[in-house]
Amino acid sequence: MTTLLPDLTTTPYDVEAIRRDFAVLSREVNGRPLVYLDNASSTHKPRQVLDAERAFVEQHYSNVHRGVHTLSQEATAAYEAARATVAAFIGAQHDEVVFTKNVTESLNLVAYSLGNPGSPMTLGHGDEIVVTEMEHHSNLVPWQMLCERTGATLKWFGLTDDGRLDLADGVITERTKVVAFVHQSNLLGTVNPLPELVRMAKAVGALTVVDAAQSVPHMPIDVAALGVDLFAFTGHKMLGPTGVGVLWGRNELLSSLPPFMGGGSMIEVVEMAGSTYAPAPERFEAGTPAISQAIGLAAACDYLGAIGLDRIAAHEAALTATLLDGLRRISGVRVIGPDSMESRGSAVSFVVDGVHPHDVGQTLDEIGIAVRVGHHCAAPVCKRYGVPATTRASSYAYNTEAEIDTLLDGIEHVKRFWGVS
Amino acid sequence: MTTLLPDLTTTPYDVEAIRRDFAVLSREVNGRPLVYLDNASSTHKPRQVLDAERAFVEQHYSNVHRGVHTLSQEATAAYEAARATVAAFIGAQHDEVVFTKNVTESLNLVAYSLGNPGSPMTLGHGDEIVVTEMEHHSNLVPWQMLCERTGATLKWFGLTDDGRLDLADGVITERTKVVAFVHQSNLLGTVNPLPELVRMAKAVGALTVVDAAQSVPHMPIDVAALGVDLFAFTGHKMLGPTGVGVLWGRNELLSSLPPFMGGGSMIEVVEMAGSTYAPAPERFEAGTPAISQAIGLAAACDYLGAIGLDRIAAHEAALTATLLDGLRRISGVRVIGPDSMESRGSAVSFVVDGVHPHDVGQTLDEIGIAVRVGHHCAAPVCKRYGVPATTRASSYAYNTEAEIDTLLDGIEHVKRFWGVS
Amino acid sequence: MSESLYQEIILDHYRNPHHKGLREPFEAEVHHVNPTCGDEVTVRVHVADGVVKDVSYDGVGCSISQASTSVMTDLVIGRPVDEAMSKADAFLELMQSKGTLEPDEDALEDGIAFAGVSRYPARVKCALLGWMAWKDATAQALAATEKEAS
Amino acid sequence: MSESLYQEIILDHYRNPHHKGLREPFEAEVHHVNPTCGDEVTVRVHVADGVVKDVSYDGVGCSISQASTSVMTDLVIGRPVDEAMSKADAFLELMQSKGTLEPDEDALEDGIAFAGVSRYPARVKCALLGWMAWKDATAQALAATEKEAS
Ligand SMILES: Cc1ncc(COP(=O)(O)O)c(C=O)c1O
Ligand SMILES: Cc1ncc(COP(=O)(O)O)c(C=O)c1O
Repeated sequence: MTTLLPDLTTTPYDVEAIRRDFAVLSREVNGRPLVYLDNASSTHKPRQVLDAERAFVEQHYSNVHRGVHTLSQEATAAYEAARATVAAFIGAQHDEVVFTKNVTESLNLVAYSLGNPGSPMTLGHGDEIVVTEMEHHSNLVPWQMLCERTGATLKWFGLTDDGRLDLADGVITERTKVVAFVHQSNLLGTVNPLPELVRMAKAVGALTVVDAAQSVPHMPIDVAALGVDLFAFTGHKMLGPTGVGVLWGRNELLSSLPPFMGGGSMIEVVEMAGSTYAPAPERFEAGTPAISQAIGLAAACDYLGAIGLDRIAAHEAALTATLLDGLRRISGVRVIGPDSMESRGSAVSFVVDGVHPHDVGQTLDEIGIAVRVGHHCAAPVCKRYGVPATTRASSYAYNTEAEIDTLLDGIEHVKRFWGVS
Repeated sequence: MTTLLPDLTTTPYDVEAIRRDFAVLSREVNGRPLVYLDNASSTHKPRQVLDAERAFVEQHYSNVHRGVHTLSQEATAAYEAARATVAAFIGAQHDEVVFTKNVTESLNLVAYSLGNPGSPMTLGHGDEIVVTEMEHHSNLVPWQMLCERTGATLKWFGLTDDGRLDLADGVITERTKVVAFVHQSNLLGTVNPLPELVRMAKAVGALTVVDAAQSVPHMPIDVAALGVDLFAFTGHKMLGPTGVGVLWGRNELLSSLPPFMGGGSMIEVVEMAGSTYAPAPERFEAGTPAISQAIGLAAACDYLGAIGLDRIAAHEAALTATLLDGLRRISGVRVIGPDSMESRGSAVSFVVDGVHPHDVGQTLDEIGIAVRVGHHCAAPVCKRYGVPATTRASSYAYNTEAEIDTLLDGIEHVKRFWGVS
Repeated sequence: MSESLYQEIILDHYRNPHHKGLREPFEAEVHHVNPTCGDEVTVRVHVADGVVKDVSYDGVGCSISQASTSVMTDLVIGRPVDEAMSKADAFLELMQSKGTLEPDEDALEDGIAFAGVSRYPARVKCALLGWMAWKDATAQALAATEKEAS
Repeated sequence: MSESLYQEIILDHYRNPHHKGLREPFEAEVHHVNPTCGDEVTVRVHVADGVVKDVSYDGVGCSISQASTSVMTDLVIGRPVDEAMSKADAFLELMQSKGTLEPDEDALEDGIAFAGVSRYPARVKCALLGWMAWKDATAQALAATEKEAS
C-alpha cells in the first residue's frame, strides 16, 4: 500500500500547523477532545477563509456588477478575482465558472436548463438519461424531476458487491442524451472510472455531467483535461463557506444553454413583453450572488493550493489505509464500499453487526468522535447493500493518525457498550 | 410633513452609536469620508452580524439535519433558531419560512413550482399572470419564463406619471391565476397599495406573490395580517450577509406546492424509480443550506429589532424628506417617482438635465459619495419615464442628515463640473 | 457518562422489549418508517369498549426507537383510549421540549428516561416513531369500530 | 482631482466630438446598445481600397462612451483597415488592463487619456461601445464589398 503514496518524509506534512488554523479543532465534546471525522458531509473553515471574508465585508463591501462608485468597483473586482482563483484551482478559464449556492443548485441548474425552451437538446418520450445507483440525491432527484417534466426515461448503472460501478452494456444507448455521475461517491468512497464513462457517453453523443462534490476537495483536478461537459462542486466541503457552489462548463456550451433562474444581472435587454439574456457565466447568476462567500471560497482554494492537493490526497490515503486496516481487524464490522485503497477516497462507510448506526454514532459522540450515520443522502446505495443506514468516517487535511486510532478504539468501545463483542 | 413622523426627540435616535457598528462607514473614498447612499442595492453589515457568524463557524459548525453528533446537533439547533428568529421578525410561524439564496431564488422557486407537475394550479393558454410595470427584473423575468414554458399570458399594471400604479380595470380578470407585485419599488421608492391589490386578486381567486425585498428592511411587517399568499425578501438588503434570502408562505400552502430543486434534505423516500418529498420548509431547501448566512441574517433581525423598525422608518422618512426638499430646490433636477412623502420609501431616483447618470455617479464618487446609477434592474421603468437610466440615492438606519446635505452639495458640484448650472 | 442519552431504563427496554411481536385480535395495523434512518415499525391495535386492550408490534431500528415503543406499550395497554392519548401527548410534549421540561414521572413512568433525547433533534423522531404509529393505528381502529357500529 | 477619470482630453472630446453626425457614403451601419446603462451608438463605415475612408456616428450616452467614440474616429479615419484594427486591439488591451498597462501614446494618441478607465470595470463597456460598433461595422463593410467583388 505504501508504494501508492509519495514520500511524505522528504516533504513533511505538518498537520499540527494546519490544525492550528481551525479554532473548532481544539474544542472538547462531552469532555473529550473533538475528533472530527465528518468531512464528507462538511468541512471546517480555517481562519484564513474567515479573515478574507471579514476583511472584504468590513472594507470593500457593496453589491457587484451594477455600480460605478468605488466600493462597487472594488467589490466587483474582488468577486471576479475570486472567480478567476476558483477557475485556476481546477485548471479552467475565468468565464467558465458559474457561482451557485451549492452543488445541488449547480445540478438542478443543468437539469432545468436542458428541459427549458431554447435547450440545445429536445427531451421527450424515448430519450434516456443515465445516472448511477451510487448518486447522491442531489444528482438523482433533479434528473427524476426532469424525466417527469419531459417524459424522458431514467436509467442507471448498478453496483457490484464490492462497491464499484457495474458498467454493463446496454445502459447507455443511442437514445441516451445525458450521462450524469458522481466522480467520487460520498457513501462508498469509490472513485469512478471517469475516462471510461466519458468515452461511453461521447460514443453516443451524450452530454456528461459530473458531480464532483467529493473529488475537487480531495484530489488535484485539471478539468480541461477530463473531457467532461459540465462539472459541479460545492464550497463547504473544501474549507469554504456555506452558501456557495460552482458549475463549470466551457463558455460556448454554457452560453448555448437557456437560462435557469430569471432576474437581475442575468439579462441583456428587458422589456415587459420579453427579455434577452447575458452570456455565461452571468446568464446563470440571477440576483445578488453570494459575494463574500465566493471570496471565502477563493481563499479556501488558496489555502488548499498552498498545502498542495497531491499532498492532501497522500495524507488522506495514509489515514484511510490505517482505518481500513483497523476495521478489518475488528470482528463484526463490515465495510460498505471498496475495501482496498484502489480508486477510493477517504469516506469509509461501515456497519457494526448488532448495533444500529444511530447507536454507533451516538455512542462515539459520547466520547467526542464525530462521524455521520444514516443514508448519507444516497438511500438507494443502502438499499442495494441491504442496510438501513451506515456509519461513515471521512478524514481530511487536518485529521491525524492518532484520531484514526481513537476512532478504532471507539468502535471497540461501542461493541462493548452494546454487548456485541 | 413633520406630522407624519413620530416624535424623535423623546426617544433620541442615536445614529452615531449605530454607525460605530459598521467598520466601513469610517472609511475614506477618494480622500473624502465615505457617504454610502446605495442601500437599496445592498446594505453594510454591523459587527454583531459578522461576530455571530464567526462565533458559530468557529465553535459549532457542521452540516445540519443529518447527524447525531454534537456539532451537528448544535448547528441544526442554531440554524432552526435562526429560522424562528427570522419568522418572528415578520410575525410568522417557524415552519412558514424557507431559506433561499436571495429573493431572486425565492421568486423563481414560486414560478417554477407553480408550473411543475403536481402544481395546485394548471397554467396554459388562456391563463393570465399579472405583474406591474415597476417590477425588479427578479419579479418579472421569472414570470416571463413561466409564461414561455406554459403558454400563459403575462399582463401588467402600468404606471402613472407621478410614479404610482395605475390600477386600471380589466388587467385582473377571471383568467388571472397569479398576481405578483413589488411591495416597495427599488427604483421609484413607491410603496404600493398592498391591501387593494390583495383584494383585487382574491376577488378572482388569484394567488398573490409579493416581492418584499425593499419593504422588509425598512418597515415593520406583520405578514400574517397582510392577507398575501407568498412573500419574499433578501438578507443583504437588511444588514445581513449575501447568500441568503427568504420565502414566506403558510405551511399548508407551501406544503401543497411541488418542489423546485431536487436533492438532499428535501426528500422523504428516495428510490431509483422515484421519490417522495418532505413537507415545507424542508421541501424547498435542497442541498446544504446557507447555514452560517441564515445565522447572520437572524443576527441582523435582532439588530434591527433592537433599534426598532418603526424608528428606522421614521429616521429614513426624515432623511428622505430633506433629500426631496433639497432636490426640489436644485434647478434641472427631476425626481423619477413620487415627489411627496406619501406612501414612499427612502429610494429616490433623479436625473440631472444634461449630465448622463454615469457621469453624475462617477463625479459624486470622486468626492466620496456612493449612489447607484443605471436602470436598477428595472429597465421597463426607465423606458416608461423616457430616461436611459437614473441616479438613485437610498438611505438607511445609519445615514445622517449631514450626509444628505453632502449629497445635495455634491449634485451642485456635478452641475458645475459638467457645465450645466 | 451520567449525561448519556442511554439511561439504564432505555437499555433495559431495548434489550428486553415488552409486548413485542404481532398478535391477534386487532382492528388496525399500520407500518411507519423514518426515512432518514430507515427505522421501521409495524403496530397493531386492539381496542374495545373505549379501552386499549392490546398493542403488539414488530420493527427494526435503533435503541431509542425500539425502547420507546416498548415503553409506549406499557403505558397504553389496559387504559381508556382517552387516558392513553393524553399520555401520548405528554410524551410528545416532552420530546419537543429541547431539554427544558421536567418530565412527569406519574404520567410517563419509564418514559421519563427519554427526557434527554429531547436535546437531540435527530433522535426525537426515533423516540416518536412507535408512538406516532400507535396514534395512527388507534385512530383507524376507532374509525373502523364506529363504522361497524353504525 | 489629478486621479480623476475625467482627464481634460476626455472632457474636450465629450464637449466637442470629432466627426459626429451620420454621413454618406457607407457600406455598413450598425447600432450598438449597452444594456446596463442605455448608452447607444449608430456607426457608419465607408471603406475603399483597404482604407477606412470615413466613419460617421450618432449616439447618446455618458461622457466616456461619447468621447471614446470621438477619439476612435480620429484614430481610424484615413488609415489602412489593418492598421486601424490593430489600434482597436491596442485600445481593447488597454481597457482590459485594470490599470496595469502603460499606454502607447504613439499608437493611441488621445486614446491614452482612457487608461484610468480600465480601473473601473463598469465604465470599460462605455469606453468600448463605439470601438466595438466600428469593428462590427467594418467587418460587415468588408464582407459586403468582397461579396460585390466576387
Ligand atoms: C425590489 C427588488 N426585488 C428584487 C431584488 C433582487 O434581490 P436579490 O438580488 O437579493 O435577489 C431587489 C434588489 O436587487 C429589489 O430591490
Ligand atoms: C457526492 C455529493 N453530491 C452532492 C452533494 C450535495 O452537496 P450540497 O449539499 O453542498 O449541495 C454532496 C454532499 O452533501 C455529495 O457528497
